[in-house]
Amino acid sequence: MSRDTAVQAEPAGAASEHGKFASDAGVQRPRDGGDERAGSGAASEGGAARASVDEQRRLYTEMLRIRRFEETAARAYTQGKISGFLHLYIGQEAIAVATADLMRPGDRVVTTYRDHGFAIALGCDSGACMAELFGKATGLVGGVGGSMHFFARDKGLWGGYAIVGSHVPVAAGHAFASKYNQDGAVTFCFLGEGAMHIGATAEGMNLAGLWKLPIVFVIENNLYAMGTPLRRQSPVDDLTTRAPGWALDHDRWVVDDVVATRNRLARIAERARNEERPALVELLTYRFRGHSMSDPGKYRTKEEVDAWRKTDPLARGEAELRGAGLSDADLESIDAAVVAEMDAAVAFADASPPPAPEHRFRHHLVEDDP
Amino acid sequence: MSRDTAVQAEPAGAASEHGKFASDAGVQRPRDGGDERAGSGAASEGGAARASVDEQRRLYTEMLRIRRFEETAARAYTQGKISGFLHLYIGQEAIAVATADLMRPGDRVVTTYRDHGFAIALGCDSGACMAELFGKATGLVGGVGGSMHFFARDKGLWGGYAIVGSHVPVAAGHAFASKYNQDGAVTFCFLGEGAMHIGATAEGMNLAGLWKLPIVFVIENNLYAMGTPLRRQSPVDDLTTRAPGWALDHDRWVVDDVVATRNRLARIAERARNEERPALVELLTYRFRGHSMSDPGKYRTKEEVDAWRKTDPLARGEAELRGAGLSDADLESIDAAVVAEMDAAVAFADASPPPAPEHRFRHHLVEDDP
Amino acid sequence: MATLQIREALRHAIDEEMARDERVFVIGEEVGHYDGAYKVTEGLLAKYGERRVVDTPIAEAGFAGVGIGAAMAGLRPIVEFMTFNFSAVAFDQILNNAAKLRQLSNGQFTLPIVFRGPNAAAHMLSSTHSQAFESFYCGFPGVKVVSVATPADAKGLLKSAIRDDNPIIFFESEVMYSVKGEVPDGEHLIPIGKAEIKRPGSGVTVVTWGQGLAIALAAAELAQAEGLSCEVIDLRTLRPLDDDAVVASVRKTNRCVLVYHGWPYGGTGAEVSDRVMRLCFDDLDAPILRVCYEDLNMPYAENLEHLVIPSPARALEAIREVAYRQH
Amino acid sequence: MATLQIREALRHAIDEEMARDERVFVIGEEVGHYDGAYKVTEGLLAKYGERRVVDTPIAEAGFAGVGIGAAMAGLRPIVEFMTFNFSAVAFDQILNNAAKLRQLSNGQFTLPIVFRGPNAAAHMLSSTHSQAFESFYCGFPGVKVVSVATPADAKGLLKSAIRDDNPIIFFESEVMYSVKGEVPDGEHLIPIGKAEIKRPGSGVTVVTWGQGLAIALAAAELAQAEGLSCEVIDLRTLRPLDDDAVVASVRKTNRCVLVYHGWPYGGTGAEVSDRVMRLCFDDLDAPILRVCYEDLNMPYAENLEHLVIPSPARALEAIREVAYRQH
Ligand SMILES: Cc1ncc(C[n+]2csc(CCOP(=O)(O)OP(=O)(O)O)c2C)c(N)n1
Ligand SMILES: Cc1ncc(C[n+]2csc(CCOP(=O)(O)OP(=O)(O)O)c2C)c(N)n1
Ligand SMILES: [Mg+2]
Ligand SMILES: [Mg+2]
Repeated sequence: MSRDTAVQAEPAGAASEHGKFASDAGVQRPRDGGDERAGSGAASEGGAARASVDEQRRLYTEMLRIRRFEETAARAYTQGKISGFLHLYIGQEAIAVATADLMRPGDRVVTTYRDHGFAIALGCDSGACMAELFGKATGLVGGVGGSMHFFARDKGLWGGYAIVGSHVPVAAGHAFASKYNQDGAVTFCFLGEGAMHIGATAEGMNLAGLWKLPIVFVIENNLYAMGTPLRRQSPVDDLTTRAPGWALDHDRWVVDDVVATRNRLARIAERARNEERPALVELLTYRFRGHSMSDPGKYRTKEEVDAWRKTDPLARGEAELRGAGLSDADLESIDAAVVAEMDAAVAFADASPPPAPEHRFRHHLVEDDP
Repeated sequence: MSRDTAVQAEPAGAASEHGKFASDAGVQRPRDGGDERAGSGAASEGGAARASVDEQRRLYTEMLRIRRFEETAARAYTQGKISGFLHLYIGQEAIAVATADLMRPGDRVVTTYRDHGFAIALGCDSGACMAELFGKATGLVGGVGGSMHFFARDKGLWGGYAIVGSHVPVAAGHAFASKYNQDGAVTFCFLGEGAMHIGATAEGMNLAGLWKLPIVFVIENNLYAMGTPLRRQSPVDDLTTRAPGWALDHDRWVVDDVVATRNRLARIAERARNEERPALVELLTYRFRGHSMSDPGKYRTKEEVDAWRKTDPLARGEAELRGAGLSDADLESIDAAVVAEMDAAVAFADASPPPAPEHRFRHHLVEDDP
Repeated sequence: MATLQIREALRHAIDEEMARDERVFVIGEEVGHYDGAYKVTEGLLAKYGERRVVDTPIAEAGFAGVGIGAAMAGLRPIVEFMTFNFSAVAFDQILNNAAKLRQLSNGQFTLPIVFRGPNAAAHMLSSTHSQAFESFYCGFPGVKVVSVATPADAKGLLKSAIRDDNPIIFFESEVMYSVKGEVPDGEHLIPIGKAEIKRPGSGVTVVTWGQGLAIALAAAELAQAEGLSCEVIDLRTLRPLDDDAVVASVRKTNRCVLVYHGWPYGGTGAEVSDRVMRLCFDDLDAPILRVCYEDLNMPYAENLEHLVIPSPARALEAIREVAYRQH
Repeated sequence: MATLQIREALRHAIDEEMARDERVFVIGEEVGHYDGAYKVTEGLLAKYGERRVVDTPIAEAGFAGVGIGAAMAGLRPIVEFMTFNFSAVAFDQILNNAAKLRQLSNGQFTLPIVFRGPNAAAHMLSSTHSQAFESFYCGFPGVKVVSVATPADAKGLLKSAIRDDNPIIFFESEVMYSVKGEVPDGEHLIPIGKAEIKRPGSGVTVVTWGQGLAIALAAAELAQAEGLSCEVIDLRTLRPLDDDAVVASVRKTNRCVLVYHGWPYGGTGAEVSDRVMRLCFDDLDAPILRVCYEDLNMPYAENLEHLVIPSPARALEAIREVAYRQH
């Protein structure tokens, strides 16, 4: 299914009922099955069934690449090859993959410190990504940024930002420039649900709504900000209740399917691009690891984690490929290639030199550059 | 009518229809007559008719005291007796008077730099207020704060603040302390509609909603932030559309009547006090003068100003007193007393000494005090 | 040479650069329809339209961030803070985004952005509205900081700032917008990073900037009447500092006084003092003295405000002291 | 004497003061259910409950403001910033509310509030998470600023800070929370405003604070091996500065080096330098030198980070230089 194919989900902006998304029970989990509205809409629009097997395989492989990259990085972290903060994207991969797949040339992604997944999905070299984590000269940003600050302008990755919420006005600025230049680009600004309660976010969203900027704000609601569940962050469970106050289109679903998520998000993006309708989208998702490597995640029950494993889009992708006829061997060979890629990434990062000492003086001011 | 009498307006939180309040026409004006919803509700609940003549006279006199105080200050400003910024409250008096009248002992008002009206309404000595504007030792805060920073703790005035929005979390902190101490007090936090788009406001309101603090946020929507009309501040005309996102009760009306405004606000306050229901109230009002003394207000048409004069609660108060049988002479004698008070305030301020030079060292740290 | 107010000089700079480069735009509160809170941008909306003269709501972090994002995308924003006091709510945007994104992105993004507006005390605005912010913004790498005190400098340095590819913090003053002076005709650019001797002298070096200049010049005049010659150096750029200009003067005079609007603890004043101490250690005949705000929140009352803000008399005292003149 | 980690010493201070005074409460991100991002507040929620150990959303301006408002109402908040880097978004609340409301209200309101958390570089957190904020917060009146480097100081000064009726900015360090040391038993209070000689010596005065202390002590050890005796003074309180302690030492040694985590331009380091220059002008035999961060955004890569952060070797060099020792 090409990214241009019309999709049939109900209109975004009307989809959300502002209902409670069971988070008040103490255990945060996806709404009990049966309610299609709560899911990506895969079933209602035929979802994955409308993607070709090739496409499914491609998207599945992309998600798997992220997962394996993250697992590999986690291992390297415990081996002491990576330091500082390392925030893994495991469980949320479908969002980056869906976004990368629907983006048009010139579109931009702005995201948080949880940024590796976007880099991989957008086509950054996994070796350069790993080398960045290792603090090497060959890293995506030369070893000066580390995990939280991946930038790849040519791939559309306009950066990973580490002060919660502060990137939201900056992303609005990217969209402002698009409107100023009439360049037709859409900016996708990702933020955690924890970033919905800080001032910069509110300011950026109001400006986007006021100026009708070509931007889609996507909340990756993984239900926790570090150890703080949504119910201790905000008195509302449905964060799209804030959209009308800024005149933003809105939509909200559980990310259980990469194809449906892509399609539903694509339509919202095209309205932002063509109809001056910026949007706020809330994607319910889950991170299977702790907030960062130092977080044991004791604030969650095994029960809760297991409930979310059932809707893991990667597992679903695998099941669908099997359903479409792929064998164990087929899947193993996909995985083997991905694992080999990540092994090579580590080897590359290991073999790379650290930044030259003079590199620390570079890039502060333009005149610092040689 | 005592402040305890139940009022019959429709429930706050349900009253607002999030309708457009004609501001997209270029001319900002009250909704054309006939729609009671848009007004304070005076007609629907019997309004002023249910206040005794004594009470009406008292509230009218309070409003008049503020107006005359402001006019007197404006004159003193042009005479060079007052300097810095001077933001007048002319047109908005009913809000301060209504609030002061419904407050219970221990309740607090936190407001902006447009703060004289609250000081007068809360019973601060008009001489001390004028002396503050004159920068005198006898001023409300000893001449160190000036127009923008009136404080009178014993009267419930917990301050005038001059960084837009920054007082909103502080006011939430006052309410937090009330909840912590179970002191039964309500904090009334006033802000301009221009303060609804800055981060601190959003943060403070979310915290208040999250923690169910005993606070009522009151937007004094006078349609302009300096020269910027609401339509260039925000994509929504009804700012209470933001309340659901923070789980705040909400209500919204045109302030054309002091009694009705008091009654409607009182009920909201009691819910904040007794039922853990913080609220966001939007009061449509108008300032007849410029933003501050240096603003000629060229961004408004005479037409628009005239339209608002028709709903000036002070004029309405006067008309109702006449209707209740007060003569020209009665009204003139009220005014004469008020004018005399303000003349005395000026005389007091004139005669007062400037702060002692050492006073500038005081009150930074507790050990600075003698 | 035309005689212009500082406000006009600034306006001409913006106007010329907007005419020259389509990517330059102005954004801030009241910059457009209101023609600027202090009329610096007067007439620009009429000339360039809403696309390039952008009124904002009160949301300093928001519109500073929008400026930063727009700069990353290749535009050249001029962000007006109505006064720098209000930049306190945008502090994070300047510290963590404007000053860092070029380095964090390893040079992938460049941020040609100017943050400008009036700074420090005006007249009787009390403590939240009377603060000098250069000491905060000079304190970290990744930005340049400019402070202007004459119409010619205002125009020449603002034009250079707009053309500079780095984030620039550009300080003006409410009470100086109407100050008049000659401004060279035609293309007038002053390089960032160069101090200027505003009054040559031989006895005491007086280093100053911004609102300090008028005080320093007045004090120099008073000193001259007492037979004490002062060399007044206007730093103009506060980061990077023009060490050479200051050092050359102090090597000659062996004495140094600083005169500026701002708090005494740390900041730009202490930095200049430290550098002079270090670079001219063997040349100094007296301790370096700083004449600035008293270490107090600015009071509203006029008599108190006058005591807190440095005066020519206080500057003269310091000049006498470093020259070991008793009076 | 008990041997405690700094994190434990801080926790004991908070615990004792919460037990002593019902008005004391803790507020911040992850302070309660998560037991503190760095476990300083571990166990306090269990002991004192949600009323007095308050988890917040990510809203530093919001909860700093709530703390300020609560303090005005008579409570005694301890506001934790997960790290001081995140206080950048609350800068206005500290500058314009915490530091000013007592004076603006002419003493009607008093603000007994502590803002605390780790400060400056930890390890490989790159530029937005490796900043030393004391230079910003020391720069204005209305607050006191404390920085602790040992368990005993951590406990004694935090207890004093909580009992102090003024707004206090209290700096700790991520990389020092596990540092152990002896802490006196029983009621242990250290007065705010007093520096301490952490190593007596005679040849060079080394002034330091916070993470600088370990570097300074290591450098003093290296210098001793070369026959150079250093007196290491830990300022502990950065505002107000204990001039007397520093001056007394420099009058004796005639030489001064500063060692600290923080940028070189301005700030606390330049302020100390300026005061020593002024107050010990005739005593100084060499320029005062400062050993601190290079004037750069902190890079992630370990080798680069090591170059930017001051090391004992760099401190030793400066010590040699002020002692005019060639190597
Ligand atoms: C202003 C600010 N405050 C605190 C932090 C520390 N911090 C980093 S990530 C995080 C949690 C963010 O949660 P959320 O927005 O939900 O994103 P997630 O990590 O779940 O993807 C916190 C508190 C920060 N980086 N910036
Ligand atoms: C953070 C901040 N930005 C800008 C200003 C300058 N300023 C003072 S009042 C004002 C307009 C406020 O409008 P509104 O909130 O509607 O209140 P009103 O004056 O109409 O009562 C502005 C822009 C300020 N004081 N603080
Ligand atoms: Mg989250
Ligand atoms: Mg207004």
